[in-house]
Amino acid sequence: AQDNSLMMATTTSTDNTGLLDYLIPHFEKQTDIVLKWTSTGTGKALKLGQNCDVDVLLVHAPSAEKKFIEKGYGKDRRQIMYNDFIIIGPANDPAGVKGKSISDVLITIKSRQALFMSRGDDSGTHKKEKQLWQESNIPLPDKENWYVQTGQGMLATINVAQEKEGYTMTDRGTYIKYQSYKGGNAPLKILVEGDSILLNQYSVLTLDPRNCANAKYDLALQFSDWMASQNGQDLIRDFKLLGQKLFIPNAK
Amino acid sequence: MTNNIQVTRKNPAYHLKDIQHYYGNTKVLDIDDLKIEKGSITGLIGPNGSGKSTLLKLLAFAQKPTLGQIFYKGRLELPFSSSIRSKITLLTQKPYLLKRTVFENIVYGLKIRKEKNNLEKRVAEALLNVGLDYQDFATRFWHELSGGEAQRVAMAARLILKPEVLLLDEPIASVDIESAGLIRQASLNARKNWGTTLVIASHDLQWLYSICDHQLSIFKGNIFSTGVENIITGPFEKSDQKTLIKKLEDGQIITLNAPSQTASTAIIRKKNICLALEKQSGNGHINQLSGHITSMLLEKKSETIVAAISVHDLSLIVLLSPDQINRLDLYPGKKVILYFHSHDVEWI
Amino acid sequence: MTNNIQVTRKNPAYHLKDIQHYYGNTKVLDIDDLKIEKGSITGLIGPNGSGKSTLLKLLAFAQKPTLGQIFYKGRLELPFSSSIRSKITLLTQKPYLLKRTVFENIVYGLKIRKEKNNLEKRVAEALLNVGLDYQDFATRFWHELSGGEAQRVAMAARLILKPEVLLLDEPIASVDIESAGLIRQASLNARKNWGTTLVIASHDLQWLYSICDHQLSIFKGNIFSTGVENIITGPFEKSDQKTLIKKLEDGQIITLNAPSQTASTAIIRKKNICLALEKQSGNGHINQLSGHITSMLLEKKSETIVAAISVHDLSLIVLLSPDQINRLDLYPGKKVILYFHSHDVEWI
Amino acid sequence: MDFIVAGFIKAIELLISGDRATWTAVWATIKVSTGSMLLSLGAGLPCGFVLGYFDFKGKKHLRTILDTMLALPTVFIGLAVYAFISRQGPLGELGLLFTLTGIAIGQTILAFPIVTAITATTIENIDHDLKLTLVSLGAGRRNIIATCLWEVRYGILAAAVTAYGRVLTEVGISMMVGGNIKYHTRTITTAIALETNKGLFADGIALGLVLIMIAFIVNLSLSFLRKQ
Amino acid sequence: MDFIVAGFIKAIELLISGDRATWTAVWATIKVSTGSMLLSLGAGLPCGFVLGYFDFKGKKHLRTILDTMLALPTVFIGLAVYAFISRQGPLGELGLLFTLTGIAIGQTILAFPIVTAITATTIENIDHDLKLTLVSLGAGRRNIIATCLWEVRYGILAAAVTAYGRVLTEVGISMMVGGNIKYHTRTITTAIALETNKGLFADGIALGLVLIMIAFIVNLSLSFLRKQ
Ligand SMILES: Nc1ncnc2c1ncn2[C@@H]1O[C@H](COP(=O)(O)OP(=O)(O)OP(=O)(O)O)[C@@H](O)[C@H]1O
Ligand SMILES: Nc1ncnc2c1ncn2[C@@H]1O[C@H](COP(=O)(O)OP(=O)(O)OP(=O)(O)O)[C@@H](O)[C@H]1O
Ligand SMILES: [Mg+2]
Ligand SMILES: [Mg+2]
Repeated sequence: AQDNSLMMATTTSTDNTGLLDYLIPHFEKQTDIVLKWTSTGTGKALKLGQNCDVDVLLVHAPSAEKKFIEKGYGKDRRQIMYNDFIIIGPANDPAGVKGKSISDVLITIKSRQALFMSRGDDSGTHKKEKQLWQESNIPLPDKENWYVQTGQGMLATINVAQEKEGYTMTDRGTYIKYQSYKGGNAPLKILVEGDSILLNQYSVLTLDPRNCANAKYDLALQFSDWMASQNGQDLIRDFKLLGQKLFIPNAK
Repeated sequence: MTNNIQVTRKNPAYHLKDIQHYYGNTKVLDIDDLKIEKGSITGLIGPNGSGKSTLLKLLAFAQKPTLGQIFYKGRLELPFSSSIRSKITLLTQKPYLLKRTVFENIVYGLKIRKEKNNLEKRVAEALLNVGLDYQDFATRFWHELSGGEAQRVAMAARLILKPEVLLLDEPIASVDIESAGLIRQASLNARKNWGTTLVIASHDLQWLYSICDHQLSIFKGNIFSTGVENIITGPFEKSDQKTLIKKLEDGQIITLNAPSQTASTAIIRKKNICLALEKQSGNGHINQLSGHITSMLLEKKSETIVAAISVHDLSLIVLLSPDQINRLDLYPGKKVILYFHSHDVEWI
Repeated sequence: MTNNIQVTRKNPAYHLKDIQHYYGNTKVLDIDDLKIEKGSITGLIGPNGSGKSTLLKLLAFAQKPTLGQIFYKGRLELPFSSSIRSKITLLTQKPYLLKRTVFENIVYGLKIRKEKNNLEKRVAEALLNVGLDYQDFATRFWHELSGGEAQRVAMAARLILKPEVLLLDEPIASVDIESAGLIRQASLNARKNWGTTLVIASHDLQWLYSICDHQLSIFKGNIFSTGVENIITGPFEKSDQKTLIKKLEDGQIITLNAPSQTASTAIIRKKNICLALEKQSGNGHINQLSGHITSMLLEKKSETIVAAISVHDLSLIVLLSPDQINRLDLYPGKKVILYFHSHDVEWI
Repeated sequence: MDFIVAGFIKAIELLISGDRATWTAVWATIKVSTGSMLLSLGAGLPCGFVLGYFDFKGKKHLRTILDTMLALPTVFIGLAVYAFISRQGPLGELGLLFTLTGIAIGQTILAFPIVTAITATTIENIDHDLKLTLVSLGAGRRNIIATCLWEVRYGILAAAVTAYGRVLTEVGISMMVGGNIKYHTRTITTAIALETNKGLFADGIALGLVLIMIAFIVNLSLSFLRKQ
Repeated sequence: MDFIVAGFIKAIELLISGDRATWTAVWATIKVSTGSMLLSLGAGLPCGFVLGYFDFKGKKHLRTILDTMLALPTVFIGLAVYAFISRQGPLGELGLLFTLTGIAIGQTILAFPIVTAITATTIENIDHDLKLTLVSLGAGRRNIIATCLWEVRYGILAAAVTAYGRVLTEVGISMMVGGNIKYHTRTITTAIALETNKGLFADGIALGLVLIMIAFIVNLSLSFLRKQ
């Protein structure tokens, strides 16, 4: 590979929303770096980093990221942007969770045995969801019949929820897309949003050269810097999907 | 257990009407009208490619003739008609053995007919009929047989069916002499015991003569019901308007009256050929060919003797009586002269 | 173009030493010592399953004998040895035609030998040798042939190679009489023009006699180099310590000296059988069997006549001279008496 | 590399420990692949026979279409089946979405062309003499089909085994139609995809080995049908 | 249902408009599948020949293993290949990860057992007389292999077409080894997976149709090799 090419592993959400397709040409033009990315689950993205198959990571699973750095695989975790999670469900809200606080919502769902779709794939989203159960003091209902683990991507999971008329937690970006496919008249509606616990933080990680001598640390740093730069942050702020903002830049 | 076989001329086993068969655009069979009697044994004689196998396939209703109709016992029949399927069986020229044991090959036809009794005994009997030992052969696999053994297993698989019609396409092609005798006996027994009608194609005339009631000779798809005849193929040269000649390489010449239409092959019936020991002064219309006897065979039915005479590279057939043989001191190897008139020719 | 063929007894084409061949546990070939001379034409005669095809496969180096060695022109050879591969060719008993045109089937061997000249001319010639027309047949596909035509195409594919050794396994099994003559001629020409050594297995004795220098008779894997002999198979009954008898169904009895070891099959050499017209009063050690002549064939090489005598369901062979035939007024159909001494028997 | 070794150990652990998730996935896999194989053999063998045995107009085109069907992407089949059985689809009433039956239907579509194409080719290669021999022995249409198929049983076996391999390893249909729902429609392959996506490569390898073991057991029992 | 119709329209649009992403994926697919087919035929035909032609000890066991290999899950192959060519793997130096070459290697492993197994079965069914005839005409080992393979060409064609269908439609290897990198290692199947994941079912169907079209064109050109 050429020297000025950079390989990134990222989560599906950044790719599926089209953010990267929008952002990266700007980056390449301004830095002469060719950026290629592979989008996968967060877990696999971190694994690719650990195995030094990529040079840089763009992921959203803060606690896993911290562990990654602790183990000496990564360096320079830099917060770039966030969006938020929401809980959606059938418009008639059979379990009656609309507007409740997060822990009330989960308790209600459990007590009413309402169908809840979990991604169950260890993705950033799934990790967040598990965190919510934990903070509501409910043991993970792994073997409950009403707790459906799809092991698939967000949109597929939303589709399952729609087919089965159940609830699920999703990131806003995917929901916006889902809504647009349904012509703005999606059977599943937003029922809970805005809690600070629902924030979804994206960060760029470089790889620790002590673990991966071959990884292009300099170029990775350059990418990280660019994402955090005024220019990068402005571009992120301006990115819209179907007229709605998706990501809120928050680099320090 | 003797059955009473009635051979009625009115209702033959087979009646073929205006049969023509084509492969692609080539006509390989052309039969105006042919009847085969019930309980008869018919020999089918003809050179390679003359249409024997094709005719047998038609008689087995394994193929539909391109044109024409085949009546079986007075009824028009077509392939797969259930009324004939289990009655007519054909031993094909290249018999195929199923990838099973000999035993299973032989009972296959019975199983199709849902007959399940006494299988072992019947197989042993069928094998015995073709000279194979049950103990030695029943459990062998299809590929553990010599060529002639395979041929005989296939024959046994047909005999066990006790068919109404048994069509045999070169049944003794790779079979030894003793087994050929057994197959003859089995064929005759089939007729005697079950009233089976047989049609048998073979190049072994001696064997065929010893078994058939009569022969059909087939040439280029045309049937001659007089048995084997002498065929002289071209090229011919034109000698004058009315005669063609064929020059043999040793200098002898055959003169024949030219055909009225285009035709390429001459047939000289054996009854029109005479035999003598010395050339006579004759007119130009009588062919006199010198050659030597190569074989003398007994035709069982008629008790006459069929002699093959080699004239350079032609082999001609004449009929002889014991009397004639004694009078002329004939034996294989003896030099003889053949006579026939140049107008005693048929063209096809 | 005449080659000078030297037949040296010292260095035969083949020398087989202590050959035994097994299929599984069954021994099917057992040859102590056999030499085949260069440029000779050897006939291979024997009943089905006697081992002819197996022997030919060994001679073709298409198979390795289970035990023993085969020398070709004095050198020990094994299958796939490149020195013999292109020199020896075998026409198998069930010739396989490649799924190609007739033309391509015939040139296959030449292409392997990287010969590319004059292919059309050579194919036309090879086809002519087996009586097939180039125009009519060259472009046909393998499945567009009758049984005998296919057999002849396979023969042509062997002839075109002008091999040093040509092994023919039942070359005329489904071939018509005229073509059988052509194949004989082609075989003789191969020897004449290219010095080819031929070994030919066939059940058609008449044809085989007309082409071979000498015959090997093979029975249950054992070779008899005297040509065809009379084989009498069991069951035999014990009459006393020293004699066995076989009863024919018509009441006649054959008496034979018992074998010293266990053996099941008797061989009575044709030279030991005499023929007369009437029974004589004789002692019990002379068998007198009545039967009738079924055929008389000319053995070309020796100019003697081979007569087949049918004794009930046995067929025995004797040699006759023209003289004898005249004296006794013999002809096919004539009733005769056969004599042979009960000690003139070999057991195997 | 180490995750491959780890995968081997994990595979043994999973099976011995009787891990419920693994065993339900094993069961789902076996059920669904058995169902789809039965269906596709039932439909494919006769179709293959007809296509290989008879000559008719347009046969060659049919073959080309069939061969093309060998390249139907599983996700495509999954989407198409989904379109029919989703609640808004024409067959939505049947409630087949997210069921093993739904997956089996999709997999049948996947396996059918494989079974049919290989069977047809095998039947096509049948000696012409076999056909004639069967007819001449009095075989009816059913006898002919059964006997021909039996004569080429090794070819049929190859068709079945190939199709089985395809069905056993496909992900797209199981994912799309089955939904990869834990304890219900999660098959081994969808589980592998999931674990791999999680970055749990060793688990992916372990599950892969479990699948291969199933295939091995099946093939070992079929090997008695093979030529000795 | 409507997304299927929409997919048809979209497929035509994609191809006509010359959409760069689509066309690079088409190219990648063709390149990688051609490469893996050539490799797997090159290795599989001789192996299949040996396995079908000769009798040797352990042959049956080899067949069972081969048949089991027909059930190698693509993700499993993907993981195994990844283990070798990942930067820390033994072949990491070669830089094959996230390249088309890497995918082709994985797909070769996928196609090899298919080619080999079907070829072996076809060769096994060869008439014993053919072998004898070839030897008796003076054919050497190479001639025998070439002629036998040519005699059973329809069987070989079936093997190739089946393997091609498998290679063309696989996702697991392309995803794991290729990384689905846009304009580089994105093949049509990984693109379908991506679009489907995004919920763009119509796009998935459209790309599926493009893939089927490729297969159709290939099979149409191969159909001239078929029995007339
Ligand atoms: N499938 C076919 N396609 C084209 N021509 C064929 C086909 N089968 C046979 N023929 C031709 O039809 C003619 C008759 O063939 P048939 O097999 O009936 O001859 P046959 O008398 O049985 O000959 P043989 O003595 O060699 O067995 C031959 O000229 C042969 O070449
Ligand atoms: N593959 C085999 N497995 C077992 N036995 C076999 C096999 N091939 C042939 N035999 C047996 O070996 C013996 C010799 O067979 P071979 O084919 O050499 O006989 P043959 O003399 O050519 O007979 P035919 O006149 O019938 O062609 C026979 O008894 C036969 O049953
Ligand atoms: Mg014929
Ligand atoms: Mg033989």
